[in-house]
Amino acid sequence: MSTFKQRLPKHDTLFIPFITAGDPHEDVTIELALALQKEGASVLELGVPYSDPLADGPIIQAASSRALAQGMSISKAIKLVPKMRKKGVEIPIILFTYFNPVLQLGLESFFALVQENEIDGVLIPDLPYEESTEIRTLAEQNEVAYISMVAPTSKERIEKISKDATGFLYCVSSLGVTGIRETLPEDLDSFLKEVKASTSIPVAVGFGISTSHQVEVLKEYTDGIVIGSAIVHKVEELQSVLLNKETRSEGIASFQAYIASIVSPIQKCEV
Amino acid sequence: MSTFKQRLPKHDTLFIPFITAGDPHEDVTIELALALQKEGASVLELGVPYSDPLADGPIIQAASSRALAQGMSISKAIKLVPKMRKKGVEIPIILFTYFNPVLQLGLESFFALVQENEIDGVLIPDLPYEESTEIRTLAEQNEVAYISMVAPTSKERIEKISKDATGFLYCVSSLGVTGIRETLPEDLDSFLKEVKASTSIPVAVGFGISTSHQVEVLKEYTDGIVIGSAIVHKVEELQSVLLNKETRSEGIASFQAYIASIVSPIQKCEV
Amino acid sequence: GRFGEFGGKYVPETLMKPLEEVEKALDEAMQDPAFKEEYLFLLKNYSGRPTALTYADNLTNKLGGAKIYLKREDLNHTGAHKINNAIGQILLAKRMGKKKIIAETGAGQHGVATATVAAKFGMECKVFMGEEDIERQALNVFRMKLLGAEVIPATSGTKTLKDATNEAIRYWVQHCEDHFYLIGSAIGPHPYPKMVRDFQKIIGEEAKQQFLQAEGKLPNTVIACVGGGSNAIGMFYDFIKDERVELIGVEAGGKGVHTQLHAAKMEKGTKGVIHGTLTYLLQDENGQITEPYSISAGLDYPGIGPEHSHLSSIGRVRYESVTDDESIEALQLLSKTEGIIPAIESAHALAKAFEVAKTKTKDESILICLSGRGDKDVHTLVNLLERKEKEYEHI
Amino acid sequence: GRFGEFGGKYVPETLMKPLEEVEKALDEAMQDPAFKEEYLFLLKNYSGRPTALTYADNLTNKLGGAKIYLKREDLNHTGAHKINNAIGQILLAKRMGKKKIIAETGAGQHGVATATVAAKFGMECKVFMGEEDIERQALNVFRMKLLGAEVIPATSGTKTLKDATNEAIRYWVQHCEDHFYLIGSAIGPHPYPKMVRDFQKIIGEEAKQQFLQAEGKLPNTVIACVGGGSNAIGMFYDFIKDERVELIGVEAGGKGVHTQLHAAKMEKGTKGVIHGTLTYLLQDENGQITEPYSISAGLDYPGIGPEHSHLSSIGRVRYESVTDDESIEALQLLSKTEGIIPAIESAHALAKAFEVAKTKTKDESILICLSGRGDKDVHTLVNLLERKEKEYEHI
Repeated sequence: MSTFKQRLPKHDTLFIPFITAGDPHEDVTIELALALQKEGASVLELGVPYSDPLADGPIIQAASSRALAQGMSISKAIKLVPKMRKKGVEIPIILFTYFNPVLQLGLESFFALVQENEIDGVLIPDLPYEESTEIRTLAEQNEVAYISMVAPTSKERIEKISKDATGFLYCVSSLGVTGIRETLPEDLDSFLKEVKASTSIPVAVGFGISTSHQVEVLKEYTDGIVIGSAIVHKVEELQSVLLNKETRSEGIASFQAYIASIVSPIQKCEV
Repeated sequence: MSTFKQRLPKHDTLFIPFITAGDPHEDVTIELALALQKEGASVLELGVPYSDPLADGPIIQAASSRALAQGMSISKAIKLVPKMRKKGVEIPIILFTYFNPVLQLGLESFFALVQENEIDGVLIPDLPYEESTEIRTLAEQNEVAYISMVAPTSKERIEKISKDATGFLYCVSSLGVTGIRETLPEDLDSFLKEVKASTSIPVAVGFGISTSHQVEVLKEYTDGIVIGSAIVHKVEELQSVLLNKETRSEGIASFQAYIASIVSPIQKCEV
Repeated sequence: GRFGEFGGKYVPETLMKPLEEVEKALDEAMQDPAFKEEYLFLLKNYSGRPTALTYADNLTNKLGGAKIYLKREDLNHTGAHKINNAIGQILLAKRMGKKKIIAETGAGQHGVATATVAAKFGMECKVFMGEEDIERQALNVFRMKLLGAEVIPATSGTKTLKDATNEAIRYWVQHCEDHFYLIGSAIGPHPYPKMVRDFQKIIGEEAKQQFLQAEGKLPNTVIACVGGGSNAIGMFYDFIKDERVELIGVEAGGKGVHTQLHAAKMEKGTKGVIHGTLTYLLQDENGQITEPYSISAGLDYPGIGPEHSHLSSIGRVRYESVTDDESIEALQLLSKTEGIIPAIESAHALAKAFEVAKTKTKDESILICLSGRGDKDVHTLVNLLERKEKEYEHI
Repeated sequence: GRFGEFGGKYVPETLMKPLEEVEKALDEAMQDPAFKEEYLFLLKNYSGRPTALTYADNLTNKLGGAKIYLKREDLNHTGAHKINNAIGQILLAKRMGKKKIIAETGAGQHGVATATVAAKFGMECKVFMGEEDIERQALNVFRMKLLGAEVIPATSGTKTLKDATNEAIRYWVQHCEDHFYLIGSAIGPHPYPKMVRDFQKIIGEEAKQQFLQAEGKLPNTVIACVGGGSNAIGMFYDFIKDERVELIGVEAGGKGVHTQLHAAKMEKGTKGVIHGTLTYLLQDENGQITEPYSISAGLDYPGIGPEHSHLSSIGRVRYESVTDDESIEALQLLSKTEGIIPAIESAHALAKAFEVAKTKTKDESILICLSGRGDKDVHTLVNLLERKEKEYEHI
C-alpha cells in the first residue's frame, strides 16, 4: 500500500495546494509547506522548476525562473522533502515535475530518490497515459502514487486513465495551462460527474481556481481542489518579505491569512 | 556651296575649339568665341547643352549642367550666333548638339533656324550615318555642312561615311567619350592616314587633345585638331572671374594665354 | 532595326561597330539550335522555369468578376523576370568571346541578375548604379558585391537610373572592344530592344500554354506593368497575333498624371531619343529629358521600349496608368488574399487588373504578369505604411 | 508514434485528443487521392514545384573533386522548403474544418510560410515569435503582417524560438478545439515529425528523379543542414533505402563545438524530451534545456527531429557540424562561383559538401539540399562582413 494513502488526512474535501520548490528560496518553501498544512492542506504539490514548463501559465513560469535562478534542481527539490518532514509536514507530498528532468536522472534512480526521501506521489504533466507505462510500473514497485490527469478533451480516454490511476485523479478544469481564471467552464459539473463515476479514488479539480467562491461551488462536485497559480502569485507578492529572515514570519502570517480566505468553504476538521 | 567653305580660313592646320553655349553665361560665350578666333581658331564648335550627353566625359557634362542651370536651350544657342557675328566672329560656326533637342524642334524648323542664324554646320554626335539620311538631305538643301564622325572602330564604315561627309571629317582619336587624355593611341597615325586617303575634305582629329605637345605631334597627320574638354575645363576654372563683369576682361586674357600655349605649334597665319 | 517608326540606333559612331557585332552574333545565335538549347537548359535547371501559373481563386471570388491568373515570374532565381534576359545575353557574350560585362541598374534587380549570371559564367562584372540608388538600395548593392560584381556609382545628373545608363554607355564606348553591355530592359539601340524581347518572350509563350491547359481557351485580357517594358513585351509578344486578346500595359502614374510626379510615358510623354532609341519619353519643350517619378524603382525610367511605342501607335496594346496609392492597395490585397507579396512594379499591373476584373463576367479571365516578388520592397513599404499610419493619427 | 526509441507524445493530457484527431485526419487524408492531388496541385501551381536541380559546374571545376548538384528549394514561393509543409498542413487543417492557425517561428521563415498559406486559404493566423527575434527580424515580421497574420511576441524565457514554441503550444492547449497548430519542423509530438516528413519528402523524391535523369545513377552522397531537420528528412527520406548512398546531416557548430556556443545536438547533446518528443537535445545535467547558438537563426533550436536521432542511432545518417565561419565562407564561395546566394542554414550543408567533394573523384557526385535563399540573411551578412573588415583593419 502506498504511503500516499497512509498519509492522506481524512478531509471531507481535499485541499491540494501547489508551490514551486525554491521560490523564492528553499528555506521559505519549507515554511510555506508547513503553513499550508496548518491551513488544512490535505496534499502538497511540490513543483520542480523547469526551463520549458509547457503546461504552465505565466505565474508558475515566473516562479520556475526565480527558483532556477536560485539554483533549484530536481534532486534538490526531492531532498527538500525530508527537511519538511523534519519540520512537521505530515501530509502526502506529490512531486510535480516535467518529464525531462526525470529522464536525466534515469527512471530507476529517480524512484530510488523519491522513495528514499519520503515522497508520496509523482505528477508528470507532460507524460500522458500512453507514454507512462514504464513509470507507472516503477511507481507501483516503489509504492509511490502516480497521479494521472484527465482533461475536458479526454472523453473516451477517461476510462482507461481512471482505471490505472492511483493517489487521486487530477481533473483539469478547462482547456489551457495553469493560471488564474475569472470564470470556470459552465459544463464543468457534468465533466466532474463523469470522472467521478469512472473511479473509486478521490477526484480533484485544478487549473484556474483562485477564489473562495469557486471553492464553495466546486466542493459539491469534487473530492478535492488543487490551487496553484493563486498561491504562487501570493508568494511572488510576498517575495521580499519572505526572503528577509527578519520579516519572514510576518510574511508567512500574511500567506496563511490569504490561504485561509480562499479555502474558508472547506472545513478543516477531519470527517 | 555651303557657307562653311566660304568662311573657312586658309590655315595650314585647322584649330577647332569647342565651347558650351551658356557656360557659364551666354555673354561670356560670345566673348570666348571672339577670343578663340583671336588665337587662331579656324572653326568654332558651339555645344548645345544636353541633359544626357552620351558622348561626353565629365568635363563637358558639367559644362552642360551649368549652362542648363542658366536656362540655355537649343534655340537660345542658335540665336547666340548672330550676336557672335555682330561682335566680329567670322570663322565657321558648327552647332554641336545631341539629336533629341533637334527632334523636338522638328528637323525642318531646326534647319530654318540654323540657316537664318548664320550657322555653317551641324554636328550630331549620336546620329550615326545610317540614321542621318534625312538630316543630310536637309543640310544640303539648306547649304549647311553636316559634319560626320569616324571612330577607330569604324573600319569598313569609313568609306561610306567619308563619301557623304561635308565640311570636315571628324576623327575620334580613340575609343571613349570626350575628355582629357594623357596619351593618345599609338596607332592613331595609321588610322588618320586611312581616313585622309578616303576623302578630299579636311580631316580633323578630336577627343582627348589637351597639350601643345599632342598638337605638335598630331599636326603631321591631320588637317585639323579639335580641342574641347581642355578648353571647357579652363572655362570652368575661370568661371567666377568670367561671370563677374568687372574681372571678365582679365579672365578672357588668361583664357587667351592658355589657348595660345596649347596651339603654339600651329602657325596663326594663313597659308 | 525599327518597330514601325520607333527604335533605331542613336549612338556615337564608336558604338556602331560593336552594335553590328552584337546584331550579327545574335542573328547567328538565334539560328543555332545549340544556343537555344543552352538558353532553355539554364532557364530550366538554373532559374527554375517554367514558372508557375497560379489561379487566384480567393481574389477572383472576392472581386466577383473575371477569373484572375498570375504568371509567376517572381518564382525565378533572383526573384524576377530579369534573369531570363540576363541568361540569354550572357550566353551571347560568351559566344562572342567577351569576358567582361557591363550593366546599369536602378533598384538593383537587373544588377543582381547580371551579377548572378556573370558569377555563373566566371565573368568580370561592373554594374553602374546611381549614387542615390546605391544608398536607397543598400541590400541589393551588397548582394551584387557578394556575387562578385563591382558596383560603380553614377555621380552625374540626377544620380539615378537614367544617369547610371548614361555612365554605362559611356564606359562601353570606351571599352567596347572587350566588354559586353548587358542591357536590362527592352530599351537602348538596336538590336537590344529586339534581343531583350526575344529573351523575355518565353514568359508569354509559357503562360499561353499553361493557360490553355487550365482553361481550354485564351484569356480575354493580358496585363503587365511597363517601365522600360521588358516583362510586358515578354508577356505580350506571343499574344499579339491573337487579335481577340486585349493587351494592357500599365505605367506608373506616381502621384497622378495631372501632377509632375509620374512615369507615364505613353500618356504624358512625347516622341524623342533616349539611350539610343526613338520612342516615347518624358522631356521638356527643349528636348531635355526630365526625371520621372514612381514609388516603384523599377518603373521610374523616363523612356519606354520602342516596340511598346509601336504597339501603342498601331492600337494593338492599350497603355494606362496606375498611381502609387492604387498599386500599394493592390499589393496589400494580393498579399492578404493570396499569400503572394508582389513587387511594387507588378502591383501596378495588379491594380489595373482588379479594376478591369470587376467589369467582366465570371466566364472571362485575365492573365497578369507578376514580374517580381515584393521582398525587395519591404523596406519601402515599412516606411510608407508607417508614414500613412502617422498621417492617419494626425487627422 | 516512434522512430525506434525516439519520438512519442510528451504533452499535457489536454492535447492528447487534438493530437489523435490530427493523426486520424492525417491517416485518412494520406489515403485520399483527392488530398494528395490538391497538395501536388498547389506545390506545382502555387509554389512552383518541381524546384530545379542545378549542376554547379563552376564550383565543381574549382574544387576539382566530386560533381556538385544543388536541389533548389530556394526557388520555392517564399524562398525555402518551408512552404511544402505549410501547404500540406493547411490542407489538413481545412479538411478538419479548422479556420484558425497557430505557428511558431524563429527567424520568421516558417512564420512567413504559414502566414502565406493562411492567406491563401482565408484562415486566421497567429504566429508566435520571440520578442528578441521580432526585433532582429523586423522585415519578416512586416511580411507576416502584410500577409494578414498576427505576430504574437513570446516574452518568456530567452525570448527566442524555443520560447515561441512553448507559447504556441500553451496557446494551442487553450484553443485546441478550433485551432490547428502548424508546426514548422520535423519536431513536436507525434504525428508532427512524421507529418512534416511526409510533406517534405517530395524534396528527395524529386531530386532523385532529376539526378537519375542528369547522371543516370544515384549520387554518392546526399547532404543537408539540420536544425529541427525538416529539409534534411525531406531530402534524405527517399534515399534511406538506397544503402549505398551516403547521407550526411550538418548541424550548426556555431563558434565551435568545443565552446558553449553551438547547436550541435547530435555531437554534444543527450537524449531528452523537448516540445513533446523524445530526441537528442542540448540540456544541462539537471535536464534543463539550454539555449543553443548559431549564426543561422534557422539552426539554433535546442532539439533535433526524433527521426534524425533514430537515423543516427542505426547508423544510416552521419551527423557532423560546421562552424559559423565555415558556413559564411561557403556562402561567399557559392555566391561568387555560381551566382546563387544561399541561406546561411543551407550554407552549412554546402560547407560540409565542399569539404567532402575535395576528397572524392570526378566520377563521384554529391547532392546538396539548398534549403533556402539567402536574401533574408543579407542584413546579418552586412553586419558580419563589415565587422570582419574592421577587425582586419585593427590587425
